Amino acid sequence: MSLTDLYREIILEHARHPQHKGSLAEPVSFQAGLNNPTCGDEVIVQVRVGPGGTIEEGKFDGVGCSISMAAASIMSGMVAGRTLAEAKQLIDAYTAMVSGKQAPTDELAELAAFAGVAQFPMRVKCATLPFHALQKGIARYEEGF
Amino acid sequence: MSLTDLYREIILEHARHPQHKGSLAEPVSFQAGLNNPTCGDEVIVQVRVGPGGTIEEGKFDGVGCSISMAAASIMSGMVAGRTLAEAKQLIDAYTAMVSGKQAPTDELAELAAFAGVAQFPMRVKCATLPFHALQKGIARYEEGF
Amino acid sequence: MTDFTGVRADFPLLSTAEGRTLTYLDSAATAQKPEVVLEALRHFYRYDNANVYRGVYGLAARATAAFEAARETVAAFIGADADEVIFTRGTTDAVNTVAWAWARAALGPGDEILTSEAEHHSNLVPWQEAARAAGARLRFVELAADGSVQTEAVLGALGPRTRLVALAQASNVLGNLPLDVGAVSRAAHRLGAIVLVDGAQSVPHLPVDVHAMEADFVAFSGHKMMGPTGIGVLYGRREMLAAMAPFQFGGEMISHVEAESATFKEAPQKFEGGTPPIAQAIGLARACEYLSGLGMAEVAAHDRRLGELAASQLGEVPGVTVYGPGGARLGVVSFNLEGVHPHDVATALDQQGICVRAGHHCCQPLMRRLGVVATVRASFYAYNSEEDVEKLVASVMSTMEFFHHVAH
Amino acid sequence: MTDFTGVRADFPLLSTAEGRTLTYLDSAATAQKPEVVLEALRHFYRYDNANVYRGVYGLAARATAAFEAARETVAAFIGADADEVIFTRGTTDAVNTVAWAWARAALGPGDEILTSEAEHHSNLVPWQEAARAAGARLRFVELAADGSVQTEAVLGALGPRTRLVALAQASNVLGNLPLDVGAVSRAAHRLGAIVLVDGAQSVPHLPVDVHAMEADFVAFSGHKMMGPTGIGVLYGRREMLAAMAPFQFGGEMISHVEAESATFKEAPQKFEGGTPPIAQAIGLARACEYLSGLGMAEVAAHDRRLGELAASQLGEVPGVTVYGPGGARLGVVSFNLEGVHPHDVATALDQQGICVRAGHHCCQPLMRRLGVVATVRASFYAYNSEEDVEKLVASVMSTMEFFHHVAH
Ligand SMILES: Cc1ncc(COP(=O)(O)O)c(C=O)c1O
Ligand SMILES: Cc1ncc(COP(=O)(O)O)c(C=O)c1O
Repeated sequence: MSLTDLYREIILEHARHPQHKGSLAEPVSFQAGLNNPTCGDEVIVQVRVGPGGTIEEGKFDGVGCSISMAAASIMSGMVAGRTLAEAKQLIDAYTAMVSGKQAPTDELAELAAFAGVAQFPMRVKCATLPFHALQKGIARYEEGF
Repeated sequence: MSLTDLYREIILEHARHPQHKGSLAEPVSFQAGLNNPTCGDEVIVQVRVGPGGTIEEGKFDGVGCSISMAAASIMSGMVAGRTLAEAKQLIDAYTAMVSGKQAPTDELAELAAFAGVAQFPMRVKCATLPFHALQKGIARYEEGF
Repeated sequence: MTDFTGVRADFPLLSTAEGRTLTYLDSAATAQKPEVVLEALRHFYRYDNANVYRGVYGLAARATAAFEAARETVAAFIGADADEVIFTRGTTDAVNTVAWAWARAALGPGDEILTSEAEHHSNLVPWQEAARAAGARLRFVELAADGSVQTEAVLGALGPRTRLVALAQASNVLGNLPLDVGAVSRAAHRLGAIVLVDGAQSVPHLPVDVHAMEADFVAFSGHKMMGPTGIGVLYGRREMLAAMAPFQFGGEMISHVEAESATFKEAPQKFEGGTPPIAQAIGLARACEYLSGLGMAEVAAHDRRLGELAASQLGEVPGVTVYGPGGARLGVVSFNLEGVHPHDVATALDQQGICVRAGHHCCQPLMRRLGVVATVRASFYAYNSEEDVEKLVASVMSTMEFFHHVAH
Repeated sequence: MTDFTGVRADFPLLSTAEGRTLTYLDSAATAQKPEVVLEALRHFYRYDNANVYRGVYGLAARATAAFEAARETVAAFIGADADEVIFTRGTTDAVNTVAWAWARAALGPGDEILTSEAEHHSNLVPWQEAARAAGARLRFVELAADGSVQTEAVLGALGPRTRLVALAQASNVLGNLPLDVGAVSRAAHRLGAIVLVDGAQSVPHLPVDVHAMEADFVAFSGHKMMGPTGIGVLYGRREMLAAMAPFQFGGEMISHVEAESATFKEAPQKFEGGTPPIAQAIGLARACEYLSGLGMAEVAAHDRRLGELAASQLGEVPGVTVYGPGGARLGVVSFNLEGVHPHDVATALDQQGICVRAGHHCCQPLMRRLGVVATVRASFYAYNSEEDVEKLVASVMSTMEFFHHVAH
């Protein structure tokens, strides 16, 4: 187990140069924020859902470690074009992978870079923070507010 | 160390047939009560001090184990005829003996029967209860109320 | 069927050279610890010691995982979910937490707390104080002739103003059969009251399922169930914990802090201010596993059998009064010898290697109801045997002889 | 002069095969335990385990004697009398005890609590809550440029409405030199205010004499001073403890109980409701003896030397910011690497066997004052050496390289 198992090139790249960062232009269908009180990481996810129930665009904002910022960056890009159901499936697959319950699946694509997190239990929260924010947002949106 | 080291014949005798038990006839110079919350033992000591500062009579009342009751019985008899200073000296010598700090002295007379208490640390409180009550009474009396 | 013959050998204090001469009959005060618990403590300090939750490094991850696994184990032991298990210092701390954090906020004038005069002081005095602070009223379940709290009497005493029922599931003095907490909870809930169970004597000795019995709070101590000192549990029903304000402020219970205000995490962290008793939680979990290994139904049957044997045999000794119920009972037996003070009895038994408790057992009101100042109490656990009962009974007889013979 | 070379070997976690690869630099969170402490715990459970105060039998007498001897040892370690030492669960519990039992009763509208934004949450949030409950006001000492609380600033901030000063003697983040508690106490007392000292970081690392520094209350934790988890101390000046109402009701703190009311014992029992952390008190006493054996003045000098070495060497690494004072300091060093999040630093250091803390260290207001979200913190104790500092500095440099090299 070495540092590069966790900090894959692509993760460090996204952490340094995050994509989809900032405020989403209106209309915003939902947004949700989460923080990790232990380290002060904060992330807000904003999503626009199109007429067919497909996510048109996702953005995030926040501060945090390389892991949480890179995860937010990659996730925000990947949700575009997925239905909410597919996004939830992505969240589940990713969460299962980083907590070591499941090997990376094809569907995870770039997110497979986070597989090494499973060997760093105290960093699982960092890796899942943006995904849990997204999950919270979807749940609220589906409950209808 | 056997049970008879603690429960000397004279202790059991006094416990069964306590002397100087009950209420002292007026005038009572001072009285003081103490209890041991752990076992519920209670003892009240009443003393009449004569004109010359000598104790004329002591009595006790209360409920408790053989050790505390026998100690109260013997103590109440022994204080009569002693000055308050002598009574305090008796208390000190007795307390030192039962807590194992000092061998029995002549002055302790019958109280020497309690020497075995030193080997039963959890019973030292029983053996000293009436003496501490007497001590409290003398202190209050000397403070003038 | 668990064979209890070998159990004693698992307990270092009882199986060393000196320990072999001991008949330890004071488990209701505190239990002895099996080697596996001592080893769990030692292992934690030797291999995994770090503070929990806060560290990123591997050692801290191990400590955190061990601590949270301990919470899961303890929760499973009582049929709870992990987030309903709050680690406290002990039963007293757990009861006081509810008295401070819930009762003082939730109760007001006219509200009633139903408790009993047979309670341990730790489940009585906190309510006296909380009632006084809140302007609420204490009401007492009528005790049975033997001093015990009977389920029927509790059901009869519930009233429209009852807001809290605070009772022990099992007495630490009488050994009467346990309260039917399920029946009490259901009746109390219908009236809008909640139920706090003092489980100090039940969780160590009986199979307890907090969800099945529908209790709102259950308090118990680690040290009475073969675990370390310095730890106990407050089980709280999820909704109760969510509604209740925190009570110990600082450390990991905190979410966000400004200079003038703060927000808090969810239960269980919300109620665990400061560094928790980490090693002790791990030790307690190991004790739960040990007890589960014996089987709690078997432990209960074993303890009861010894209690019943002791009660019936002591009852036959002339001059001995046994308190509590006549027939079926738990493994706690209080008694007195005519004309001999309990302290003298305990000292005499100690000289014969028998450890029993003498005193009011933190139940002064119950002592008054029994018309005594104190009692002698023998209490049994998995490491005790019929031989221990025989020794007790024989020594009680010789003690009686000693005091009566010598004294006459 | 104590030679600290051999100290590490006294600590099992640091000297087993796996432990030898560890550079443990998180003692401000929790300290490692010497073998003698583990052995004291084990010995108690194996040979002396019984509940305290209540038993007549020999085992209970031994347990009680060991527990009370532990209180004497801990008292002597801080220059207190035994009846001024209350065993709690830890610092947080100790501070909250004063916040509930003293502050809520003694303070009222217009009264002021003087504290600081550099406090650990455990010495801030309890006062936020108590102030709110009592209608009192929090006031904050102006922090120095480096974020620290300076004695002069405290003296200047005392006012006629100040009733309580609640400050840490030593910071868990900055490593600045300790507060002059004696000067603060004397000034506070002249104004009729009392002083509570958060000693969580000072008692483990500095010679502390509570009588000499005239504090009213001092709170500290066992686990940070090589003792077990699950125990801490509230030192209270005798007069304060006598005047303060009890807080945890039940067990040995009680004198007499009626159904509706109760009376209580004197301190320290008055504040120790329920079965106390017996084994932990004995373990803590052993830790005090161990530290006294090293000599607290020597421990302080050793920790300071390592702290100063680390601060100055880290300060020279390009891109590293060290917080706290520039020159003389204690053995706690917080720092950050430019462009690398503290969590990433801690993970990287962990990969090199170095255990450091990353986060807000339960000091969110202080983090805001420092203008950071979090810091990395290395903290030193008697088992650390210059070699540990060298490793830390070298690993910080390679971490910087890793993140900057790979990322570009
Ligand atoms: C300065 C300070 N105060 C209080 C605490 C809280 O101590 P505990 O978690 O042991 O209650 C700590 C430890 O984290 C500390 O460093
Ligand atoms: C029925 C009951 N409740 C409460 C307690 C208090 O437990 P602890 O002293 O562990 O807080 C005890 C133990 O003495 C008990 O037997």
